[in-house]
Amino acid sequence: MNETMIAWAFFAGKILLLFGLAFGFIAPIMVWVERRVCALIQDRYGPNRVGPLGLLQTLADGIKLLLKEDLRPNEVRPWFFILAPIICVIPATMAFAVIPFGPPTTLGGLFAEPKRLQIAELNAGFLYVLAIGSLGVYSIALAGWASNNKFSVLGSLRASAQMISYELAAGLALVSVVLLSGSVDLVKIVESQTYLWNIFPGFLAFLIFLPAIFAETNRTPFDLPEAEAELVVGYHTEYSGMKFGLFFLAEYVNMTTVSALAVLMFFGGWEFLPFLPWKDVGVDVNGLIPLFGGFSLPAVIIPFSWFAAKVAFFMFLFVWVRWTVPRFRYDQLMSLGWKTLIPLGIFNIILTTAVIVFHRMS
Amino acid sequence: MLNENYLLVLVLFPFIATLIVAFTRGNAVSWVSISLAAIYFVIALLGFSVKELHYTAVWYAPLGLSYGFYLDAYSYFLILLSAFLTLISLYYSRGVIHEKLAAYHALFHALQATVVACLLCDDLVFFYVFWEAMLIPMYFIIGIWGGPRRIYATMKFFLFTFAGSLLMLIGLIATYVMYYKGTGQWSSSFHSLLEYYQAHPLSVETQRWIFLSFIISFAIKVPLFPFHTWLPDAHVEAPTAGSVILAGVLLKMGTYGLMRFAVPLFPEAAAHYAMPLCLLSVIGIILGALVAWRQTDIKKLIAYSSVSHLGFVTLGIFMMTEIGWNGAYLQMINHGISTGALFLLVGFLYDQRHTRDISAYGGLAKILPAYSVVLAIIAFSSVALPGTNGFIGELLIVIGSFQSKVASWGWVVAASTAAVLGAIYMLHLVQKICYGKNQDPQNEQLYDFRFREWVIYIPLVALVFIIGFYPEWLLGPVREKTMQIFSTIPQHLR
Amino acid sequence: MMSVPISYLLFLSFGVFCFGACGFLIRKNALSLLICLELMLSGVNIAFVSFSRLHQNEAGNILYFLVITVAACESAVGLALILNFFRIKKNIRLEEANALEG
Amino acid sequence: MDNPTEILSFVMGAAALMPLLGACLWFWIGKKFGNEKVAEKIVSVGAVSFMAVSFFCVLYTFLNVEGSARVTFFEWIRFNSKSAVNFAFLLDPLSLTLGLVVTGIGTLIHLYASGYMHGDPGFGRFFTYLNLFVFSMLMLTFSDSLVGVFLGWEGVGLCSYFLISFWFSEEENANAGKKAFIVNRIGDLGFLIAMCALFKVFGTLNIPELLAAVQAGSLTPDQLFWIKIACFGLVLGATGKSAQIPLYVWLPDAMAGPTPVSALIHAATMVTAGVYLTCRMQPLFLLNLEILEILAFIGGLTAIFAASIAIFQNDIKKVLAYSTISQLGFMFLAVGLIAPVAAFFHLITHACFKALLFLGAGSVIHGLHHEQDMRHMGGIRKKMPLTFWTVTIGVFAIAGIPPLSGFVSKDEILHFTWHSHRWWLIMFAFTTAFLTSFYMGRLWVMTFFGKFRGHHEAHESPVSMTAVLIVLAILSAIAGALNWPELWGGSERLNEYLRAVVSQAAGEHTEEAFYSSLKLAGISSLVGIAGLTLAWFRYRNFAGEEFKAPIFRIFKNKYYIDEIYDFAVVQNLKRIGYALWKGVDGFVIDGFLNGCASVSTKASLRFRRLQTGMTQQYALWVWIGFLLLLFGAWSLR
Amino acid sequence: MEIQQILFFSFAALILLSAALVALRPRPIESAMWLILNFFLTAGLYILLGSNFVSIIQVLVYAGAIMVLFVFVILLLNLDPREFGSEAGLPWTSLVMFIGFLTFIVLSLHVATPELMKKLPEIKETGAGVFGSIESISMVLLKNYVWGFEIAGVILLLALIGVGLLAYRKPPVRARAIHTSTTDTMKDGGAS
Repeated sequence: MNETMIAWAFFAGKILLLFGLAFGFIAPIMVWVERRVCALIQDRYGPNRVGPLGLLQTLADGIKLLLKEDLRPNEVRPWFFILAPIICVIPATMAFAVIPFGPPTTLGGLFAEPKRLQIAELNAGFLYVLAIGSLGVYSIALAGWASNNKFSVLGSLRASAQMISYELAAGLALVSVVLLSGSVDLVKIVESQTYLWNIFPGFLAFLIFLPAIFAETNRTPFDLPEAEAELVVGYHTEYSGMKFGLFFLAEYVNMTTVSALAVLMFFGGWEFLPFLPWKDVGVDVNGLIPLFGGFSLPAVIIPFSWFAAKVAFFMFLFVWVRWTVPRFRYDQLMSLGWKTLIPLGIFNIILTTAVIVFHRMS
Repeated sequence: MLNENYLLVLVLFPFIATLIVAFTRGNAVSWVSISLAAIYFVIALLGFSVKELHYTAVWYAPLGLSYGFYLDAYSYFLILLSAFLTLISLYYSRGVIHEKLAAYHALFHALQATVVACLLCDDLVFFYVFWEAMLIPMYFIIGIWGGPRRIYATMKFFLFTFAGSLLMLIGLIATYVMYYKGTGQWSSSFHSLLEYYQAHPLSVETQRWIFLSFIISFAIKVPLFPFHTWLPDAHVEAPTAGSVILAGVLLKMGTYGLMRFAVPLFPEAAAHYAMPLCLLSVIGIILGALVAWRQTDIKKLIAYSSVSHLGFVTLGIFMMTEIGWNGAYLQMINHGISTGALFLLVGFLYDQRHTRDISAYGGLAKILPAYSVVLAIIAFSSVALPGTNGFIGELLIVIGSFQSKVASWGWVVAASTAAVLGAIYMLHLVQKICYGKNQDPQNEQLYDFRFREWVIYIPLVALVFIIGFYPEWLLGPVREKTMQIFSTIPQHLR
Repeated sequence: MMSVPISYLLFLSFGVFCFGACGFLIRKNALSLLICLELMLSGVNIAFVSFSRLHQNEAGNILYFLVITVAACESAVGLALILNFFRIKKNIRLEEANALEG
Repeated sequence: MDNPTEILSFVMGAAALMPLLGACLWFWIGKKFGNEKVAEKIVSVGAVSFMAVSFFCVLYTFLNVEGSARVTFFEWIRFNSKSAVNFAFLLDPLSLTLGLVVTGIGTLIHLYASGYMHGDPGFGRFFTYLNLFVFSMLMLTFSDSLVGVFLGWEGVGLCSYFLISFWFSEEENANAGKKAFIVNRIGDLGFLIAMCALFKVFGTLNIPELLAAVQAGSLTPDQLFWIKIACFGLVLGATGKSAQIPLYVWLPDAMAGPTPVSALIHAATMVTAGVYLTCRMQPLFLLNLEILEILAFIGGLTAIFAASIAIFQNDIKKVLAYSTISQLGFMFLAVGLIAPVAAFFHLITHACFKALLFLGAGSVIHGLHHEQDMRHMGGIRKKMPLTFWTVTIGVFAIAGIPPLSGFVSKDEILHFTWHSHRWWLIMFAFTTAFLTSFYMGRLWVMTFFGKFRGHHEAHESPVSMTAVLIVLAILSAIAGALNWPELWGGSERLNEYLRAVVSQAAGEHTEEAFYSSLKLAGISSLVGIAGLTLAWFRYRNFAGEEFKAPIFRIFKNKYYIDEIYDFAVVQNLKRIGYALWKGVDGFVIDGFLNGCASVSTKASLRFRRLQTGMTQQYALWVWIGFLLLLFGAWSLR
Repeated sequence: MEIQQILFFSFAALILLSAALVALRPRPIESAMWLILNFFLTAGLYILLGSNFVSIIQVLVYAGAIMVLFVFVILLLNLDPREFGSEAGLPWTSLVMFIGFLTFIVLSLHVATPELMKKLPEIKETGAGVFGSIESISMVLLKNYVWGFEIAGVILLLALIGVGLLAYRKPPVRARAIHTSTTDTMKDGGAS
């Protein structure tokens, strides 16, 4: 097993781990969590029959979706109707490729240099995420348009407008974080937060970023594209079966991505606590962990778990908000985006720049 | 003694006057405008003792552009003439023009401003700018207060002169660039160009092309045959005061350009083209006179007489003799006075009868004796009777041209026939208007000169005789200037 | 890293550009026109980036940024115009945009 | 004013300015007071006294100037640093003599006119013009430069114009004035050219310098050529002003003016300006003998030509007008034969008797209430005795009856003609002499003898007119004494006096010459008497009949010269003018322009089809152009 | 053949193919889709060329912003074939294609010279970082080309204002709108 093979194996491992988690674990678990939390908030049981605590309910649903007939209404635009759910998953998955989920590591000496724990070792990950994130809109737009259903079209129109708008806000918010960290490399951003998480100097940015990611993922309170009461369910009204399943899947993957991004950008990624990094606790994230002497895996697992926990919190936040905050009206949504968040973002950039320049000078 | 700031006053005053007049409203317009014109005339008179003034301020140094103004005899007397005629035409217009009064007066001041700036500027770029700018006020004056065919006339006027100016622009640019090629630095100052081109004349071939581009523009402005057909139309349609300024000042810009720019810069080319240009001048002289004779429209008659007279001026210039140049310059002034006065006299009749048809009048010497006397004096000044201003100019031109090496003396003889032809059409005019029996009862209602008219015509008539009997006050400075210019022209070309 | 001659890249650039230009003339609706315009700009961008690589300086890349700035503006304004056109004519057929017919 | 030059300049300035001042004054007074009696009085007294002052000034100068003198007033035109023209007077025998004639005759005619113009609404205006004329004439006479002469030369033309068309309400009068001015202008053109040529040669236009330069000699052939041109020009000028062939046509028409005008301007003074000029510039002509030859021929031809026309004129003033032309021809004949003194002598005598004749005719016209046609006159010698007797002296003088002035001066010219041995000139001269006495006799007889054929009763003229007639008659009678030939015991004072400035072959003082001259005198007086006698018998009982033969119709219609000029020159010029206007300006130039305009209009109508409004087609054109550029760039590589 | 060459040729082929489809597909939405694909492929090509940052921007701006705008407008208008116009005729199409082909040939003639046939050099470190990286580009952009950068900003601002003005419609007065709509319905109702 030479170095190249180890590298390939490591690469494959990363892919497997992440995508396995994303599709095989997070998405089903999240569906379950969502339903359960919903039930909890609404003071009812939720799914609790299939498997322990109803955990297998999602699996059963998945099987059902896969086995259902592939319905295709007469009036739809055929190619795009099929294409839309497919390209819905692609960007979601692609964005995932640059999310680092742990500190660079030599895997206990397997490698001469520390390897990064992200699938594509891209040094402009932040931009990449933004770039790919902006593509999600296509699938929604196409889906609505291809369905040839006025609710769907309206839904997709709302979706595209909303996503473009809030993408700007999110981008502006993140620019200030980039300014603070001095890099667009996600790993370096995390490393720059060793002692001071970006949430403290960049609190304003976070305030902008948080609603923006809700809107980007079309989650309540910004789920106008699929507002059941107004548009039936918007762009995927005509979809059923696994095509619907893909949309469903992509939504949770996207949620995961943006949650991970929030953690990476603002909450120190895999770092332990604000002002208290692993290093100070005694964990050397780049090498052996003295606690377990010689065994290298926990050096990966401990920060990863910590990171996963943070992401999980954000996922829970999504769910929590969904069932507690009412939906915005569409014009409120737009004016919040264009008249509040974007100017605020610009102001934030100027402020941050000024502070940084001032700091450098003094 | 006046210093170079006097030039700034001279240039800027009419612009300011334009603005003041443009924003004046109501009954005050006329008086404000006329008093401004009078003040300007006085300012212009102040410069009489000035021999030469030069003002320069940097505009854009890398390209050698400057706010350069230069006053000498050549520009001074034309400025004086312009100020004088503007004053008189504005005074005349009082009570004649009623609509859009402020605009009317402002346009005349603007015209004055552009003309003066064009005369004074020492910078080719400025020269071109103001050369073009001159068209604009005149365009509006004819186009708004003109006669029934004014649109045709303004279009013709504008297209003719504009086409010429564009050609001149090419020439100006060539002059400018050649200087750069020769010296390695940019300059658009006429003086530095002149000095350079005198020291290092361009090849004759190049000179010719540049000269041609100049000459067409100037010839159209003058207007030289065969570019003259815009003139009768423009004159006929223009309001009286517009005609006065057009004939009295604007046409002079062409000949002034010849004397100031075209010939001194490119003497070789001027000598090369002098012969055909003289021929055109002679044709213009004779054609203008003969055609004038056959006109029934009084204004058209005078317009064609302008063609004839300005033919003399160009003849004097292109014959390339000092005496001829002095005569040509004097003739420019004379033409301004005489033709301006003639247009005013026609206007006097037109304002009362609203017709310019020569046959509508007759026997006015009985009804309007004072008018007839003034008309006769001006007419005889126009036909160059000795003792009037016209004679001095024409004599100098003819005597100068006769000595020229440029063209045969036979041409001078041919040109001099205009003395006869001029008498024919002018006496025709005087006879048809003043002599004979009055056929039209409407003419009985005409009023003769009142105070207003005397104010206008006494200075004009006085000038006719002052120049006729004592031209030295004008000729003296001009002669010195001409001598200065001729000292720069190679001996073999004179 | 890349071992093809610059001319191949330029051929590619020309090809994209010419397809864009052809599309620009063939299509009869304003939207497709704008789309083809983007294609042409993209073709130009390929050339810029290729030359940037050839000369190993960033000028080409920077020109790429300027080009996309223009492209973004152009598409935004163009689309706004199309919207207005649609509001007036209720279609986007270029045949109907012939008010300048001589 | 101790300096004699200063005194002279003051005196001569006064001489010239008095009429000019008068001109302004009379105009103002005439305007101010209308035609009131008082205005007329002021004007008439003023005008005559101003003229008298002027005359005495000239006389003073005449008596006080030895040889010649120059007075300069101020610089007029400066040509260049070397040469300028001044307002300056050249006082020499020639100019002073003419000056005396002008002011002297002028004074008399002013006096006459004050009676003649009595009651005319334009009384003030008339004297304005008349005084202006005298001013111009004095400028012409005394100016020491050709430009100054030209000022006078044109000035008299101008006044002539105003005076001919004095009664402007008649279209004819206005036309006659215009014709006079324009024809004169043709002559002036010659003058102008002469000035140019002389300036080219000598660089100055001051007469003394010019003549000095000519007399200094050593001229190159080129210069001689220019002098020849100048001489041609001067001859043309002289023919215009002095009404010689081919430019004489204006003079007969000029009779449209009031009669005093005809007397002063068109008989005594202005028309002699040509003679004066040629005499003044004689050194130039002496370099060009062939031009003198031509001048002599023109003079002779004009003399006989005009005389032949005069025979058939019925208008009394027309007869006198043609007579004037004819007599001027005599003078030019003399000048051409290098006898300027003779010419000048004839000029003076002619001024006297022709003025007399005109004024006499004016008296007749005045007496007959503006009747000018001789066919409506006759037998008025009883009614107007003074007029009759004075006119008779005039007629006899012009007819060459010895010893009246006309005989002496004409005989001198005939003498020179005879000795020139040119048979055609001799023939012209003697025939003219005969014709002159014939038509003058005709005039005399038709007017004063026979039956009265008019409409109005004749009356004698006022004293102011007849007195002038008497003075002039005396002058006409005795003026011959001025230059009575030495051969016949005279002193030839004029000859002596003028010799200083003009050259003339001196007469021989031999026996042979005496008999030869006596023979000539006999022949000439015989010719004169024969003419008068013939006229007496032919017209004694005139009742309206005329020569009927067709050949005479040509004479009667003045050889159709006016018609030929009109047809050949005026109409053609009109046509050319019209053609230039409509053809060159309207058709060629404006046609070209409008053609350009319409071609571009039409072309743009074609080209606008290229503007389909389809953007993509435009784009295709752009593209194709781009492609061609690319291809061009490649193929040029 | 190296792997990069293989990648390049396959990318090039796909780029050309998608470009052709952009030009040839009749419906705007299809063109847009193919164009998006084309941009992605081009982004890939840029990565091959070493311009990573450019590649990301290509996706972010072109695919992510500009094309979204297009798709958005296509959706907004929701055109049927009648509204987006008939197809050009065969003569016109073939003429245009022919000229396009000629242009390609002539352009290619221009670059088909030996000195342009040399292979691209290897990527070097520039002063500020690896060629094509964000550091390297931004150092040059914000130092040497800062004016171009600023002007680009101004152009964007102008476009922003311009589009705002173009797209702005006076909002109808609400009450009035309701009123008219009710009358319309009433009319419709009356008519039916």
